[in-house]
Amino acid sequence: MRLVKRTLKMKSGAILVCLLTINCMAIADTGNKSDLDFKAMVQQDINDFQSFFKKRFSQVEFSEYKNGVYAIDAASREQWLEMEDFPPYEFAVDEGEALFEEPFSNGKTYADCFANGGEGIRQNYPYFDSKKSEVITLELAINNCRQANGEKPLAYKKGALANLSAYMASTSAGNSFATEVPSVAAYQSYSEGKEFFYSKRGQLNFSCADCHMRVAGQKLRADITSPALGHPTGFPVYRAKWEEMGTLHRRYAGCNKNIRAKPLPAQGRAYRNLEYFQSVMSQGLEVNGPSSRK
Amino acid sequence: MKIKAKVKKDITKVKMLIKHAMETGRRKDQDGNVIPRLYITEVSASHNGQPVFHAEVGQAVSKDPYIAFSFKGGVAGDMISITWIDSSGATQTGEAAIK
Amino acid sequence: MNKFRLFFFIVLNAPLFLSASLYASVDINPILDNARMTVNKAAAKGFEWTTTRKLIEDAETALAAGDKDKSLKLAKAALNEAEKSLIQANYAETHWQAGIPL
Amino acid sequence: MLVGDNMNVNGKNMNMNRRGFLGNLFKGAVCIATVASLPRMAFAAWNEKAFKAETLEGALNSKYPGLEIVDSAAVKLKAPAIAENGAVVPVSVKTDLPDVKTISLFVEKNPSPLAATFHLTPLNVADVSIRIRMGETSNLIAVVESGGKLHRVQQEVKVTIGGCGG
Repeated sequence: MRLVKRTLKMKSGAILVCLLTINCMAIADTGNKSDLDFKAMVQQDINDFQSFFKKRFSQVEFSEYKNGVYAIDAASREQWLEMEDFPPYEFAVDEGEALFEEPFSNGKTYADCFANGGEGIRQNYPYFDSKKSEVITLELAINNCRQANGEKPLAYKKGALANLSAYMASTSAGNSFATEVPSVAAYQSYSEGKEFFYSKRGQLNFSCADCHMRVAGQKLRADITSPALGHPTGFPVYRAKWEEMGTLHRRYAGCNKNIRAKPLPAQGRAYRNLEYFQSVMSQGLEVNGPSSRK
Repeated sequence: MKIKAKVKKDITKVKMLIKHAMETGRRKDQDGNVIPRLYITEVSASHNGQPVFHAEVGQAVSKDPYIAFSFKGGVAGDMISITWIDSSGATQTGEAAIK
Repeated sequence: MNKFRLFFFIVLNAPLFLSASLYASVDINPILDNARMTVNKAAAKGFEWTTTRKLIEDAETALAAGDKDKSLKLAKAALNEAEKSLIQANYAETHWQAGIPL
Repeated sequence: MLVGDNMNVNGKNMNMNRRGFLGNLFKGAVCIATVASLPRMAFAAWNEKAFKAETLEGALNSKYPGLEIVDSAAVKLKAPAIAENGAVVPVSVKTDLPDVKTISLFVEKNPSPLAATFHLTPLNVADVSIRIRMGETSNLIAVVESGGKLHRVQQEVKVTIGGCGG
C-alpha cells in the first residue's frame, strides 16, 4: 500500500517501472498463495483497482460508481435520470414483494431463510460459505431457500427470481458493500474470479478488463463502456434492450456473447466467482439496485 | 398501473406507468411466429370525476408506457383516475390521491 | 496491443498445434472429428467461441447435401477456430496477469 | 405518494356514467378485461387513419386536415440528441401558447410516424412527457394546435444500433 502511494508521487517513467515491479510481484505471489497473507493481497488489489478509476476519471466521486456508465457519461445520464424518475422496474419490485411474502406450501416464507427477515441484506451477497466452500450469491441463496422448503428452483436470468432479487435490493438501498475474503479457500474463489476478469476470450479476444478498464468511458462500437468499478451494485436491472428485468449473470452472458464467447451457466462456479471478485473490488459502494440500464 | 400525482403551486403533475407489452405486430417469438399487434390506443384521466386529459397513442409508444401531464386546480387528497383501452378492447382503471 | 501479441502468438504457434496433413487433407470426417474434439477441450476450459459449433454444423449439413467443397472449407474453418480458442484458453492460463491494466 | 393498481370502484364520483359503469364492473382487484361492448363514449375515437399512415405527410394530413403549419420557437421539445436505446426515448413537449387544443408527436422514419396525440382541456398546462420507440435515426416533430394553427418544432434524434449496451 505504501509502495503504491509513493509511486503516485513519482514522475511517469518511474511510475511505469514501479507498476511493472508490482505487477511482477503480484504474478510471483499468486503462484504460492497458500503461504501468503492473502488478506493484504486482496487489499492491495482493491487499492490498485479503485485508484485505477480514480486516475482515469478524476472528476468522478467514488460514490457515483454505483451508477454504472451514468457516473461518467453526462449525455446518457440525463436520459437515465428521466427513466429513474418513474422507472419500469417499480413493477418488478412490487411483484417481487408479493412473491417474497407468499408462503411456501409448507407455510414458511423467504423471510425465514434470511437474516433480518431478508430486509436490507443485499450488500451481504455474494459471500464465501466456508462449509460449502463456494461463493453464495443472493440469487443462489433465494433458490437454496426454495429448495430447502420443498419448492422448485426458479430460472436464474429473469422473471420471478429477478423480481425477488429486485425487491430484496430495494430494501437495502444505501447500504454499502463490504464483501470479504475470509479464508484461503475464499481466496481461491476470489482468484478464479480475478483470473476470469482479466482473461481474454471469445472470437473477439477481449477480457472484461479490456472493455471495462482499458477503454472504459470510450466508445466501443456504438456505446460508451461502463467502468468495472461498481458493476454489481445496481443489479438486477431493467434494460431497455431487454425491455424487462435481468440479473447480473444474465448480463455476464450477454457480455460474453458480445465478444463471441459462449456464455457460461448463470450461477455456475465461474460467474459466481466473477461476481465475488467484482463485489470485492466494489467494496465501499452502496447498493442501488434495482436500476435501469440501456 | 402506477400513478403518482403531486401538487405544487396550483399545478398538479400526474405521472403514470402502465404495465403493457405494446406489441407492434413486428416482433417474433422464439419459434419465429409473429407476435400479434396489441397496444394501448387511448388513455383518459379525470380529476374528481372531471376529465382533465386524454391521449391517443400508437404503437410507437414504449413497452410499459410512461405518460405525464399537468393541470390546474388540483388539491392534495383529490382523486385522480386513469383509464386505458388497448387495440383488443381490454381496459383498466387506476386511481391515486394527489399528494 | 495484447490483442496483436496474441495474434502473432497464434500465427507463430499455429503450425505446432495443427496437423498440417489435416489442413491439406480432402477427407472431411477426420477434420470434423478433430474440430469437435478440440472445441470440447476449449469448452471444458470455459473458452468456447459462439461461432465454432455453428461452423461444424454447417459443414455437416453441406456434407449431407453432397457439397464436398463447401463442407471441406467449413470443416477447416471450424478446426481453425477450435484450435484458436484452445490456444486462447491455454494462453490465458499462463498469461492472464498480463491483462491487468495498471 | 403511490397508489398502484387500485381499481376504480367508485363510479359515483366519475362524471361520465359509462366510466362509472366500467369501474363497477371490476370491483376489487387488478383486472384487465376484454370488453367488446365498451361504450365508445368513454374514449374519443382513436384516429386510426392517422396512426396507420405510413408517411409523415400522410399522418399530418389525416390528423390535422387543412391546418396551416408554422415553425415556432414557442414550442419547447426536449429529446436526447443521441438516444441511449431506440426502445425507450424520453420526450417532453412544453409551450406557453394560449388555448392549446392538442399536441402531437411524429417520428418521421417510424413505420407509422404518428406516435401520440394529447388532447388538452382548458384546465391543462401544456406540458406533456412520454417515452417512445424510434426504429432508426430520425427527425422527431412536435406540433401544438393553438389558435387554429399548428406550431411546429423538430429535432433529430440519433439512434445507434449494434452497441454492446455499455
